Order: sequence, then C-alpha cells, then structure tokens
Amino acid sequence: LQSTTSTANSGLYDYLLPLFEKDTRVKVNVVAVGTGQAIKNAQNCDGDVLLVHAKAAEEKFIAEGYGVERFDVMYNDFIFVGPPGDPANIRNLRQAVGGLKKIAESESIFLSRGDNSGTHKKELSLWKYAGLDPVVASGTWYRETGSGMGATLNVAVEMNAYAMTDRGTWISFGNRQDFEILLSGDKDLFNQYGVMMVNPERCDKMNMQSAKTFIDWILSDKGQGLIANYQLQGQQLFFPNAK
Amino acid sequence: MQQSMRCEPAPNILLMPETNQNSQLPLKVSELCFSVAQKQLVSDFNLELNTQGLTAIMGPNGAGKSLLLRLLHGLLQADSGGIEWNRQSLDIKTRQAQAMVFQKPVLLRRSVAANIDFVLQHCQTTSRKSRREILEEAGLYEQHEQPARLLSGGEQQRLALARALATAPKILFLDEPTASIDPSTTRQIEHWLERIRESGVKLIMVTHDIGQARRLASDVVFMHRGRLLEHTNAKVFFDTPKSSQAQAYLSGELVV
Amino acid sequence: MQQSMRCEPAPNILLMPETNQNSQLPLKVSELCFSVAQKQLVSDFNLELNTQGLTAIMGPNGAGKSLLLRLLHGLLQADSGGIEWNRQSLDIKTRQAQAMVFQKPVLLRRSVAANIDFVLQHCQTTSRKSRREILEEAGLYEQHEQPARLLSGGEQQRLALARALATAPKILFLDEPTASIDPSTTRQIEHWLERIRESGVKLIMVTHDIGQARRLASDVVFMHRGRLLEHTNAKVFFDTPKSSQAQAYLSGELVV
Amino acid sequence: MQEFSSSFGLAFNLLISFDADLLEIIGLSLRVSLIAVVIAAIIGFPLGASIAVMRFPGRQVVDILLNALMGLPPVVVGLLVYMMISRAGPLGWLNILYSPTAMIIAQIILIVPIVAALTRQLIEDLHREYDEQFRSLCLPMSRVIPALIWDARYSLLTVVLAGFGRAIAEVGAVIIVGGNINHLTRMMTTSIALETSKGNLALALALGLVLLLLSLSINAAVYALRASAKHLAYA
Amino acid sequence: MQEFSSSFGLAFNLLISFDADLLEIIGLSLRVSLIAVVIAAIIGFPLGASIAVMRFPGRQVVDILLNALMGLPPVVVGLLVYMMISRAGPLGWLNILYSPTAMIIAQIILIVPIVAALTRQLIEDLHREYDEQFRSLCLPMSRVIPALIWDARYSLLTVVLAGFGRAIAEVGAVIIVGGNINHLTRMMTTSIALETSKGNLALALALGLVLLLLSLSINAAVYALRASAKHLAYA
Ligand SMILES: Nc1ncnc2c1ncn2[C@@H]1O[C@H](COP(=O)(O)OP(=O)(O)OP(=O)(O)O)[C@@H](O)[C@H]1O
Ligand SMILES: Nc1ncnc2c1ncn2[C@@H]1O[C@H](COP(=O)(O)OP(=O)(O)OP(=O)(O)O)[C@@H](O)[C@H]1O
Ligand SMILES: [Mg+2]
Ligand SMILES: [Mg+2]
Repeated sequence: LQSTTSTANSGLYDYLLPLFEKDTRVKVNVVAVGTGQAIKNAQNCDGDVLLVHAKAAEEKFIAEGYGVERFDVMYNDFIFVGPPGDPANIRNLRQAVGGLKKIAESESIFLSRGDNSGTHKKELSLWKYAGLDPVVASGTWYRETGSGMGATLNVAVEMNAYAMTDRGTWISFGNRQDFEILLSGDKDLFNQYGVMMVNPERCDKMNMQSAKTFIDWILSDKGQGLIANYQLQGQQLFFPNAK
Repeated sequence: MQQSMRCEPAPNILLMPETNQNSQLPLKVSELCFSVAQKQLVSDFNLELNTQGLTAIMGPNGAGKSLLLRLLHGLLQADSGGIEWNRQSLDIKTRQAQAMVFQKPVLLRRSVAANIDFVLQHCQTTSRKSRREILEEAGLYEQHEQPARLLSGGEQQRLALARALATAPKILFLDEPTASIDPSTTRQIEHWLERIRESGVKLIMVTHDIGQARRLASDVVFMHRGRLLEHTNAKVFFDTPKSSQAQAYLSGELVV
Repeated sequence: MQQSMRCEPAPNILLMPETNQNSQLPLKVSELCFSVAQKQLVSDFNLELNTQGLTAIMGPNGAGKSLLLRLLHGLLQADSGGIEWNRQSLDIKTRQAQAMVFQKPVLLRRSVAANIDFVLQHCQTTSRKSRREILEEAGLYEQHEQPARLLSGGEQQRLALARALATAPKILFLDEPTASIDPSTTRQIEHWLERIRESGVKLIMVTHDIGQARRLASDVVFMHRGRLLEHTNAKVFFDTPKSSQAQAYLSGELVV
Repeated sequence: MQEFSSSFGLAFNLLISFDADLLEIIGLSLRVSLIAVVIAAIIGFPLGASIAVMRFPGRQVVDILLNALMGLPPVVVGLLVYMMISRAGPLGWLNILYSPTAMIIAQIILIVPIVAALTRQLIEDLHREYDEQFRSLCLPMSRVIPALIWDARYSLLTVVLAGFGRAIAEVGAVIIVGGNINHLTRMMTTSIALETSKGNLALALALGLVLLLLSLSINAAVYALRASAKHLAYA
Repeated sequence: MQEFSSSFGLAFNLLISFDADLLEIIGLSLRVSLIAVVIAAIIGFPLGASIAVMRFPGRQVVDILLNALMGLPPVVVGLLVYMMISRAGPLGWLNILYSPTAMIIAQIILIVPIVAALTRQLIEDLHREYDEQFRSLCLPMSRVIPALIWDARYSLLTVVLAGFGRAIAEVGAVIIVGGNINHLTRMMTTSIALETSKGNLALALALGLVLLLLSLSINAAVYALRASAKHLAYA
C-alpha cells in the first residue's frame, strides 16, 4: 500500500490494519511517503494499492492507465494553525481565502510545504483562488519547507508562523506547544482521500486479489464504520464517505 | 609482475664446492645516469662485471652506492643508459634470480617466523631449508615468535639477510649488511658469504668496513659523487689506490 | 611534560678547554630489571658511573645495550630497581639535560634544515650555533633543502647526530652513531666527540667498532644477555678481558 | 527543553522495557548494517589497497573519483538502487524492493567508497615502506595486496568502524529502498525520522540515544577484540 | 528506467542553464559544508592527535566513544541542535534556528568525531615512530601535537575529504535545523529529498549528479594542490 504520510502519521493504519488482517488474512505493508512519491512508486508498480489525497493527480493516474478505478474513501478537512497572538488576525474569519489575504497583507510568516503533496496543491489552489501569488515572496514571509507535514509544523511552531494542515495530522502531532487552530470549517478546506488499485495489466507481478480485498474491505460498511470510530484525543480524525 | 616466482632449490653448498659459471653474468652497465629534481645523483656510469666472487662497492656517504644497487636491481628506473645482465635487459626473469638486503631492513609487522614464511611461501618449490633451519643459522630461532620489528638492530639485520638467502638467489645485493652486527657475528656472516660465493652466487656488496672488504672482495668499485672512479682487483685497490679520493677514503682522511 | 625546556648555550669548546665537573654525575643504577612479556631482557643491573669522558657499552647483538640506554634516558620504565643521576631520580629536569642519538635515526618528514630548526626552536635561548653552522659541520649544508628521509643512510645518521648536539646536552647517549658512516667521516665524528667530551659532556656510547672504542673510551661496560659482565677501565678491558664472553667478543669469536 | 531531559528517561524506559517491537527494530538495524559493512570491507579493502599499490594510467582519476564518492548522497544511492530493483526496473524480477536485502545493497554502495578511500590512504602510507622490498622479491600483486592488508589490519579496524558508523546512522537510502515498513524494514534511523515527523521529538531523541548506545557497544566489543589480539606479534 | 537516462540529460541541462535558483542552492551547499569541514578539522585534528599521543586514565573510553560517535545519526544531531537553539531552548536567544549557521553547527557536530577518530588512527601510526625521539627531546605536548599533524598533513587530507563527503551528502541534520526553506536554507541534498518526495525521481537524480560533480571538482582541486606541494620536502 503506497500511502501519504498524513494518514500513516495519524495512526489510522495501526488501528485499521490489524483488524483487516484478522478479517482477511491478508498482510499489508504500508509505504508512507509524500503524495507525489507515492504516485510515482505506484506508477513503477512498487505497490498494489494507492491511498492519497490529491484528486486531480489521482484522476490523471487513472486516465493514463496506471490505475484501475478510483474510489472516495473518506475525508477530513484542512485547518489553519498559528500562534495564539494571531498577528494577521485571522481568528474569526470564516473563509480560507480571506485568511490568506490577511496573511499576505500583513506579511506574516506563512509556512508552505512546498513539496507538491496533496496539502501543498490544495494550498496553492487556495492562493490562486484568492488571486495572490505568494511564490514571489518565497524566502521572505512565504517560506516553503519542502518537507512533510510534520516537519513543516515543527518549523511553523518554531517560527511562530501560520501553516495549513490537515486536521488528522494536527491532532496527532506531538509538538503543538501553544499553537491553536485559527481558521477552519470553510468548505474550500475539504480534504478528500481516494483509494485505487494499480493496473494489473501493466504490473504483472502485483497481488491483484489482495488489492481488491483491501479496497473492498475499506469501502465496506465495516471498514467505513471503523474509520468513523477512529479517534485520537477524543476527536474523530476521518469521516468515511464511500459511495 | 603477475607471474609468480619459482625459486631454484637452495644451492647445496656441500655438493657444489667448485665455482660454476653464473648464468646471470656478465653484467654490463653503460652510460648510466640517474637524477632526481635536476640533481645528477649517478652520472655516466660504465661498469662491466664478469668475475665470479664478491664485488665490493665502496665510497663515502652519499656517493650513490645504494642508488647504484637499486638501479642494478631494477628498483629504480635510470634516466638514460643501459643495464644488461647476461645480454638480457632487466626483465622480470632476470630480477627473479636476484635478491637484495637493504641498508635499512624492511621487516613485516609480523613475527620473526612469519617474516621467513612470507618468502618461503612465495617460492613454490620447497626450498631445501626449513624455516627452522634458516632461523637457527641466523641465531634467531629462540626469538621466532617475537614481533620482528621489536628485534634489536643487529638481529633485524640478521633476519633480513636470512630472509634474502631463503629465496636462493643467483645474484645477491648486500647494502652494508653487517653495519650494526657485533664482531663475532660479522665473522660468522663473512663465512656464510664465502660459502655462498663458492656455490656460484654472485655477491655485490656495499661496505664501509675496509677490513671486511679486504677479506672478502675479489674486486672493488670505488664511487664518488655518483661517478665511478676505480674498478680494479681488490688487492690492487687496497695496496695502490689510484685516485686521490680512494687514497683519502682508505686512510680515513676527509674525502672532498 | 608541559613546561618547555631551556637549553643551555652550546658549550664553547675554545673557551672551556679544561674538564669541568659534570653536574649530572654520578649515575647510579641499582638492581635494574626490565622484562617484556615474561622475558627478562635486563636483569639485576648494577652500575656506577662517575668518570667524565666516554663510557663505551659493548656486547653482542641482543645483549640489551639499546634497552639499557633507553632505560637510563627514561624512555622505558624499569620493572624494578633504581636509576639516579646525581642522586636525583629521573625527572623532567634531569632528562632535559640529556640527548640521545638512536640506533635508527628518526627523522621528521621535512627538509634537512627543518629537522634542525625543529630542535632549535625548542631551545629558547638562542644557541650560539646557527642552523647553517650545524649543517656545515655535519657536511649536509648542500642538502639542506632535501627531504631528510631521502638522505643516504650515512647522511641520516650524521643529521641525527648533529640534531642531538644542537640541543647542547650535558649527557649524550649514542647508539652506534657511526655504524653506516664512511671511515673518514667516522674519524671526523670521533674528533667531534673528543672535543665535546673535553667540554664536560658525558658521553655514553654503544659501539661494535672495537677500534673506535679503543680510541675513545675511558671505561667499558660489557653486557651479555641483559647482564653486566664487566665494567672496567678501557685499557684493562681491551688488554685483559676477564669474562670468557668478552674475550670471545673481542677476538671475533662466537659469543654464546 | 523538557524534551531533552524527558528523552533520557524515555530512553531508559525503552531499554528496560525490552519492548518486542524495539528489539525487532534494533535487530534489523544491526543486521543490515553489520552485513553491509562486512561486505563493504571485503570489497573495499582490496579495492583501496589495489589503488594504493598499482601504477596504471588514469590512477589519479580513480583516486579522485573514489574520494569524491565518499560524498555520495544517500538519497541518490537510494534512488539509484530503487530504480534498478523497482518492479519497473531492470532487476525488478529479483523482487527485493522494500526488503532488508535492498537496504543492505544500498548501504554497501554507500560505504564501499568510504572504506576503499580510507584504506587507500592507510595502505599507501604503509606501502611507502614496503614497496622496494616487495618489488625486490618480485611479488605478484596477488600477494602484495593481502600482505599489506594484513599488516595494516589494526589500523583498518578504524576504517571499518567509520563505515559502520555511516551505515548504522544512515537513513536517506534505506528509507527509499526499504520503505520503512513496520515489522519488515523499519530500522532505528527510520523510526527516528518517523517520530520526528510525527512531532514526537522526545521519543525520537530517546531512540537516538538507544542507537548511540548500540554503536557504543559494538565499538567497545571491537576494541576489546583488538586489544586482546594486538600484543601478539605486532609492532 | 527511463528516469535513469533522462536524468543525465536533465543534469546536463541544469548545468548549462546556469539557473539562478540552482546556483544559489549549490552556493549554499558548498558554503555550509566547506565552513563546517574547516572548523571540524580545526577541532578534530588536535583532538584526534591528543588522544593518539596522550596517556591518561580513561583514554580507552574516550577512544571507544570517539569511534562510536562516528555513528552519530544525523537526525539525532539535528534534534539535539534544534532543541538547543529553538526558541524554547537554552540558546534560543541566539535566534539562529533555520539559518545557515544552524546547519553549519549541526554539520560540525556530525563531522568532528569522524575527523578526530580517523586522525587519531593516522597520528597513532606515525607517533609509534616518533614517540621516543620526541620524548628524548622532552617536547611538551604543545609541540608534539602540531608536529605530528604537520608531518601527517598529506594523509590527513583524505580524512578531511571523508569529512567533507559526509557534510556535502548529509541531509538528516540540516533539514531539521535548516528547515529546507526555499531561498533561505535549501541545499542540494534537501532539494534532492524534496524532489524525491514529489516523485520527480529523474530531477532528483539529476541534482544528485550535479552534487557528485561538485564534490568531484572539490576533490580534484585538493588533489592538484597536494600534488603540487608534495614533492617539496616530504618523504
Ligand atoms: N630521492 C632522492 N631525492 C634527492 N636526493 C636523493 C634521493 N635519493 C638519494 N639522494 C641523494 O643521493 C645521494 C646518494 O645516495 P645513496 O643513498 O646512494 O648514498 P650512499 O652512497 O648509499 O651513502 P651511504 O654510505 O651513506 O649509505 C645522497 O646524497 C642522497 O642525499
Ligand atoms: N619490546 C620488546 N619485546 C620483546 N623483546 C624485545 C623488545 N625489545 C627488545 N627486545 C629484545 O631484547 C633484546 C635486547 O635488545 P636491544 O635492542 O637492547 O639489543 P642491543 O644490545 O642493542 O643489540 P644490537 O647490538 O643488535 O643493537 C633483543 O634480543 C630483543 O629482541
Ligand atoms: Mg647507502
Ligand atoms: Mg641496539
């Protein structure tokens, strides 16, 4: 299973997979890397199932024949975190785009992952939506860490800076210090995870049977129910939405 | 250098008392030059050796004696000039019939015994002498387990000599082999060398010990500042040296 | 070892022709033992030196002469027994007044000149002799830019000797200092040593050269297998050696 | 700073708890690094010694290349190995991606230049002394090289330890070819990286301390071995 | 495998395009690694030489520790430095986190043990020869140690190059304390890691090739320097 780091770091797999393995006697190995790398690895047939969150890239993956069929699995949402002092004053905003504008205006430090991950792509699309191009400010107030979510959050906390993260990572993140969720709930911040099997016609050595089993299981009522049940620190991390 | 050397069996001294023709001779050196960093260290050296027996190379410190040995043995590459052993250029086959005892013994970081084993292994025909015999002859059997580099100065020289002999060479270069050896062992080594010489091995020895050269040498090459000054019969050299430098050298005066 | 050494100015030979009392003497060695890995290399050694002049240490290879020098100089730690220089134990101050020329010269991987500079720098009072004078005396000025370790064997020994003298010691240990030096330079060095001796420096020299010992030594220590066999006046030793081993050694016979 | 002190406590707890997962991770780390370093020494010693000893055209270039390869970035090695053994790669049929074997291969590639370059230096220094004696004996290279390696053996131990240090601490290459899969290819370093990315800094540091303890014990063992062997026939 | 071949082309294009961003990244990589390695040599040479030369109780322990520290995991070093200089840390007031300075410090900590341990080995081998002569001259340590370092200087170059190799290839520590922030602390290795995580394997490999070329030229420069100096007074 080629997966994004955010789902792996949230502990979801540690919770789900033992149950899955008990049900089906299929053993799952998780390789957790950035979304881009995960897709690349899957293109090289180095995985049977892909579970990521970058809808456009996923659809491209299917369209180019690397994968078979994409299913929505679950979602959660992105949030903006920042220092309690909230220098750009985004705390009471409802709209992500508005928050970004304020951050840009006040030139408050904003940390971007800058690694073409699902989260990063989402962030860029929001900037675009806001009509801003933060990349020109790269290295000044707009800082691209080129790292995973956790590392980026570590930097943000240290720099007293804003960052956008998925809620799952934030809840399970161990180094939050005094940071708070400052902006959330906008429908623009919706974070959809998709699952798909790599194309068995391209990858002759793949375990098609196991891959099918896994996808069926996670989309089944049981799998979806378990996702809904997964909680960390009393909060639900992912919301199943398989159709 | 890839092919391994086969040593001839050690010349059995008792069975070969007569001088037999050495297949490596004559040695012919013509117009040999060697320099390092513009400094001419060996110049226009001409030499012909076809005598059996021991040739002594003498001359003051820094005359180029050690360099000459290393050139003759093929360890250094001359700038110009030729070296021929029995009309053959210095190729691997010629060199395999030679051995050299260096001025500073180079001992492996191993036990005394392992230093001997190292050359014995290399000789594919089983040499007639065993490691034990060799070490006993050199008076080092008692110390065979000791690290070779912790031997005393004289013991190290003896080991180096014994090791060179174990390869049963036809030509043996000796660079001041008894410099730090005590008088009685020196005598003993001289007797060894005489026997080896009689078995047909050609000896080319550098020494500063005039008495030793008198006792052993059949001819003397006298060098000075990288040049050959004299090459004559030993008796002639010691009784009537021609060059003033050789006269000074022999009388213990300062050679300029 | 942290404190730096101050060398006394080199004794000016011309101004001090008379023998003056050496402040480091007498040397008293009592019941000295030294062993490595259960092997007794120096045993029950008792020695008293209060003579000025040159003491020769003689004995066959492996007798323990070099070990003895290193023990006296404080480079090795004895297992038991005592060494006292002028009733002082071997402390840093005593050692600073000593120098040693090793059997194998240890030269720095630098030029000849830099090897001399290295010890000159170390002496804080400007020694009366400059680097150039020292090298000229050793006959090495011509080669002062050459890497020291590419000198010929005899040149290396000369450099090591010159370097030791540059520290202007009161006690000078010499371990076969002329072993690979040509006859005339040997003579020259012997004259040096005589002059140094006359300026009040105590010389303790190991040599296998009986003629040299006869010429220079005022007393002789004869060792055999780590033990002191004789310590007498030089003339007495060479004319009427008592122990059979010394007799054999001097006559060039095999010493067992 | 409280992470700092708490990680010591954590490390201690980790160690005394004998956690099965931790032991598994430690075991894999040791196994992979030790195998890699042994193979790297088997390749690197003769390679380095050969370059030190042989005179051939282009030797200088090889020498420079070898030194430069000490700066081979682990991620690049990881990528190269990945491309070779990925199912799409030429060696895909071996089916070793995301296995300890793949990690060992990546580490070998990473360590061989280090071992070889340092060996070259040590052997070259020794060979300066032995060269003429060996040439005088007309020894073939097949005897010169083992003899030099043997005589430099105690010094070469430090070279091996440098290689081992690199291997045991390495994360960039093994995470790409190993995938950091729990219970399969998770090593100490990849765990540390994982915990760091989760923000569990104290735990990450604690794991680091455990790892350091591990290489400390390996080094102590090697040192004891060397000390007990050294006074035999060596100077 | 098409990545493999395309990355050569890419590397070439990168090089001839003289891309400003790339030059910036290369410059930072070189600056950080060279400064780190110079400082590490200034610390590591005397440190390693002292341990080689001095006899003090506990020397063996120091020796083992030094060898073990060659296996210091970069991530751990990164974390340690991070905790020290983070706002909450004792050195937080320095305000150097996520700056090149922080990366240099992390690399120094990483390289000093390597330089010192290898120096110890080389100097110990040399000192075996010089020891008695130096003791005979009653030299203080303050002269013995520089003399040994000077006489071993050509061999020590390889040690420095090993340290440089480690520094230039290192990613784990610098990404933690530097943050891989574009135009601020992005280096070659962190870019490679980034492109890898983006799945741009060919580009990552191309950057790796450029990095290798970089260390190749540094090594060639050092080699030329050494060759030109070596025939002066050395044997
Ligand atoms: N590689 C070198 N570079 C420069 N000079 C050298 C080199 N090798 C030797 N020499 C010089 O060449 C001269 C001759 O050296 P060689 O070792 O042949 O002397 P030698 O006759 O053997 O003297 P000795 O009796 O002292 O052993 C010496 O002056 C020495 O300094
Ligand atoms: N570290 C050591 N371990 C074991 N044996 C040693 C050690 N050092 C010296 N020996 C032995 O002690 C004996 C005396 O050595 P030493 O060097 O004092 O001899 P020497 O009298 O100077 O002989 P030479 O005239 O050959 O120089 C020798 O047999 C030598 O092998
Ligand atoms: Mg010579
Ligand atoms: Mg001796």
